[in-house]
Amino acid sequence: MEAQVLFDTLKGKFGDAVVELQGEGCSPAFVVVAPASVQEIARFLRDDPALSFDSLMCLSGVDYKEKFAVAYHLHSMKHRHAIGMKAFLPRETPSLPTVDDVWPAANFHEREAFDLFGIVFEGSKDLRRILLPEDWEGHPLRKDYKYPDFYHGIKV
Amino acid sequence: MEALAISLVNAVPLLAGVPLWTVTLLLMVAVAAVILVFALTFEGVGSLVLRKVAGDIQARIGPNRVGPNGMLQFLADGVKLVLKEDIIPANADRLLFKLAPYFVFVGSFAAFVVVPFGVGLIAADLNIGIYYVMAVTSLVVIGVLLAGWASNNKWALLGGMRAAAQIVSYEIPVGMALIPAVLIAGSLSLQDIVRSQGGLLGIFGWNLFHNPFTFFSFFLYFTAAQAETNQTPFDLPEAESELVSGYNVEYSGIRFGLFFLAEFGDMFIVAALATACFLGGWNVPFFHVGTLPWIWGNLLSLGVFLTKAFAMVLIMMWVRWTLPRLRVDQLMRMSWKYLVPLTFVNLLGVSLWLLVFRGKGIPGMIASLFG
Amino acid sequence: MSPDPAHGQPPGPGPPPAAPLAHGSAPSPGLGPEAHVMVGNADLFVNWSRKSSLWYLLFATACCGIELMQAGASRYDMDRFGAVFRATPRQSDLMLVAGTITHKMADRVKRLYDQMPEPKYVISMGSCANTGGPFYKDSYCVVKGVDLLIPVDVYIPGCPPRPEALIDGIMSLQKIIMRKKNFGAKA
Amino acid sequence: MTIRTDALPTQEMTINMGPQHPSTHGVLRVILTTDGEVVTRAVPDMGYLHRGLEKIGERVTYAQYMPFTDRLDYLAAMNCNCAWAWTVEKLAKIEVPARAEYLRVIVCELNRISSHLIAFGSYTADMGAFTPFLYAIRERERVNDLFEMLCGNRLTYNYARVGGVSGDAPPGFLEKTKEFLDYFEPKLDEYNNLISYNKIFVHRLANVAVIPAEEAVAYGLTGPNLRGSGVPFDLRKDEPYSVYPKFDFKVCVGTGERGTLGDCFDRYMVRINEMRESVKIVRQAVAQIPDGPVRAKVPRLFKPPVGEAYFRSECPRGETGIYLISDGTVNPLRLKIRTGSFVTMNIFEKVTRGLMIADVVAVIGSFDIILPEIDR
Repeated sequence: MEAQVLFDTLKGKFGDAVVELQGEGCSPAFVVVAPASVQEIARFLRDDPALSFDSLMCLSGVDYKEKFAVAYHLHSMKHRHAIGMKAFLPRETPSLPTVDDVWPAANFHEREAFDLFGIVFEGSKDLRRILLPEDWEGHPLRKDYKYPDFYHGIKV
Repeated sequence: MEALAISLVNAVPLLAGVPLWTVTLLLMVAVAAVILVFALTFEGVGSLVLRKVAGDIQARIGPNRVGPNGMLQFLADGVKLVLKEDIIPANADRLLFKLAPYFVFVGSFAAFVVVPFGVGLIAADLNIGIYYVMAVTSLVVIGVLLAGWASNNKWALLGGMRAAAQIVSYEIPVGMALIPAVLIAGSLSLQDIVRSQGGLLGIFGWNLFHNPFTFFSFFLYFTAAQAETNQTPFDLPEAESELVSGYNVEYSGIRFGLFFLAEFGDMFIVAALATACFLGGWNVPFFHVGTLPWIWGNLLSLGVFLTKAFAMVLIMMWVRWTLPRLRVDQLMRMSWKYLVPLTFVNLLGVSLWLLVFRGKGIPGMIASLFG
Repeated sequence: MSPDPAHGQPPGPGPPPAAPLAHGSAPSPGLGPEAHVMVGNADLFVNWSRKSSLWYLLFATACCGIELMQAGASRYDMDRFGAVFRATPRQSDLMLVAGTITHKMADRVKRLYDQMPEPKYVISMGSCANTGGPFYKDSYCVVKGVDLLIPVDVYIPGCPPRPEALIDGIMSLQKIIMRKKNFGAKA
Repeated sequence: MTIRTDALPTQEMTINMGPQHPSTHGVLRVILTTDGEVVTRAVPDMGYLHRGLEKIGERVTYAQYMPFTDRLDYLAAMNCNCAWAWTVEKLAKIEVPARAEYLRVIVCELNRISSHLIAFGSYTADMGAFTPFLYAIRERERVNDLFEMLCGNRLTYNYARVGGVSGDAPPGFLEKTKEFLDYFEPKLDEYNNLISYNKIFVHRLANVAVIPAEEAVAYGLTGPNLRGSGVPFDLRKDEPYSVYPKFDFKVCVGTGERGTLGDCFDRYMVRINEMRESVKIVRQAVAQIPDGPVRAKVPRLFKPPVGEAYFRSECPRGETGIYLISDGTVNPLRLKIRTGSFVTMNIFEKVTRGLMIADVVAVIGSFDIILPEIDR
């Protein structure tokens, strides 16, 4: 399915929650959505028979310096098409609803984004640090992250 | 032992003044020392052979730098283990932790006493030989269980529990599979059992070929014994890839060394029992070693016995390096659902055979056909 | 597993590595002039047994672990030297730190080292264990060398070192062991 | 598995498996809650090898990142090298000479063989048969020799470049490769005889940790783990990249031949069969490889246009997807690597519930995880 067609379908269904289509220079193209409605749009993308994006390839947190984003890469095993979905978040309180009950695969990716970016996924069934120790300070993949000097008395 | 002491006193006039019990005691200690030395040497050499065989099977070379062609590898390992720091974990049960390796080692070493190495080479020809072996090797399970419990380590505990369940389960088929030999010889003494397989039938005098049931019995015994010694398809108590190292995970230095030695001791005991009960023991085919002078007869029979036993050990090693490991429920199922019933059926078969054919085996009957 | 108090104090967080370098001028592993002949021979014997039976802890964290495995396998076969792997630190003499050590892993490394019985040796295999390797500059969570945590006897450079290099490292450790004095005057 | 509560009161115990454990394939830690030998919950704890590869990616240039991809999956470094090169080429729309693509395919497939060999070998070692592991390493050494001939290293190759490969194949390389294939292909039957269809081995794997196809898709499993559940999805066929469309090969899927579809045995068997397919691909690639340059002209300090690209390629442990955002400078703005092992660990807790401790080891082995892919 063409990205433009898909964008129009979503736009017709969700209205203002679907912001824009980011096609230039992006492969696959991204449908930018409002963070609050990520979950319903995700559910629609999965359940609509014409779309049936049944697998979440990747979920990444991104730090665009002025704002955060969460990028979802979706793929449909049935129709063999792919699309990106992106939600921009403010730097101060980056939080959006979880999609781990839509795609169970999202859980680890969300934990990773939480760990490395501090993005909170509301309603997640298990949102803990995944890679770094529990008592690690800060979120290393943020652009303003300062490397600590010591961790447990060992120089970093 | 006392008879030997009396003959010794009679032979050496110098000992006439010494009380008989002293001579007997000293003789006992001497024999024990000889067996200990033999057992330790065997276990050391066994570990080296194991590594060499493993190397061969695994397309490697195996130890070859320590001493000529790696011959001193076991010496180096042993000395190093003795000199290692002896760690007892802080929360371990100190007494039991220390005790466990001795149980295991004694259990495997004490069985050497009744092994019939040659026509006259047996430390104590107990009239309950097989029974005694089964009894003392059961000490091993207590030691393993103690080790697992006392280490205060969950992997060790799991290993110990597995070992207890496994060894207790497989004790039954092992015992049942050995009874045919006892029935044929009409004695529990291992020396009697070996003698019953002599005669002029050659290898067809062996219990292995006595009748179809004994033939089957041998394989049942071998399978069950492989499990009882924790060899690979059944090495669950020390499953390296599951339980790290099983019951001995917290043991270091010589305490671990004792476990290690006992493992090879057990292997030899199992092989020796198989040899004695099914493979004709020290009997030389078509030849009566008893007619030779004492020293030559014994040397020859010792050689024959050790050859057979080592061949069995090698087969065990071969199996060990070839097969994957069972899961614990499969292991239990194998024992209780297959081996135990089969050994009982087999025992019944042997008993009926002996009853119907008045104790004669197939080779014996064929031989009598031809006069 | 609890850390073992019998072992003495665990090495502190500070860097205690006064590790001898493997390569360099090695005095012959013979007797010193003042050594008693008996003691000297005992030393030789004990050291020989220790160097000939270096059971290493299977402690593979990253890339070097694969080379470590290959060094133990058919073509290189470290078993020739009497070096076999043990899964538990209690039965190991040699800790082959093969791979990157992260801060999350750091206290595990220390604990494993503490759990090993004396005499124990450490070989730091590969750049990551030596210095942090390629992650030295830009990574936030890699320990810059395992010698910040535990004393190291031999460093093997390489990313990862070839099995030949690893065997050379083990032989260097054997030379170090042969120089040790166990009896008589402390050397 | 039901647990009786009316009988003797028992207590669950918590066992810590790893990070230093012989069969966690590295420094994975699993917190097991068990009722005797039965696992009631197995929670993976990762990050013991988290080296911050994504952060490093933002601090180095595109060319400098190539060696780090070696360390992303050290068992399949070639595949990761090429995945990175393909991603950057997709972002910057660079044309790669045909010979370079063929060389990449050859090394990728050879590396798939050597990676699956480790998977096969270490799996049998986990199951208690140590010998096949050494046979697998013996074969792997030969692949290492080939790579050493090609780029001088045994494990971390750094062979691909943005716009090609670092150097042409040395004379004799292609012949040696053919020699290896002739030597290796019969070995697979030998392994099947030795261990694959061994009764104990089959009993240990069949019907253990069954993952149905829908679940595998929903959890995002990829690669052999997905195909083990019977889903014929292979990026080399379904989203063809490089010169893969030119080759004739089969997508191996689990068939449930010894148990239920999607059990450990199927995942294991998919890997064995894939080695055979890789041999086929390499044979064709060696036969078809054209002459020509092996590297396109790419400036040393290369700045791709502003843009975002997600490229996924079929690595031995599932798809490696690289999400690369360029802001037009010499460093990427963001680099996210989605790896097969990381995603696979998500389903671990679900499939291990109610299994035995020995099965947990079997599950870890059947997923063929590797820790740097999980932790990055």
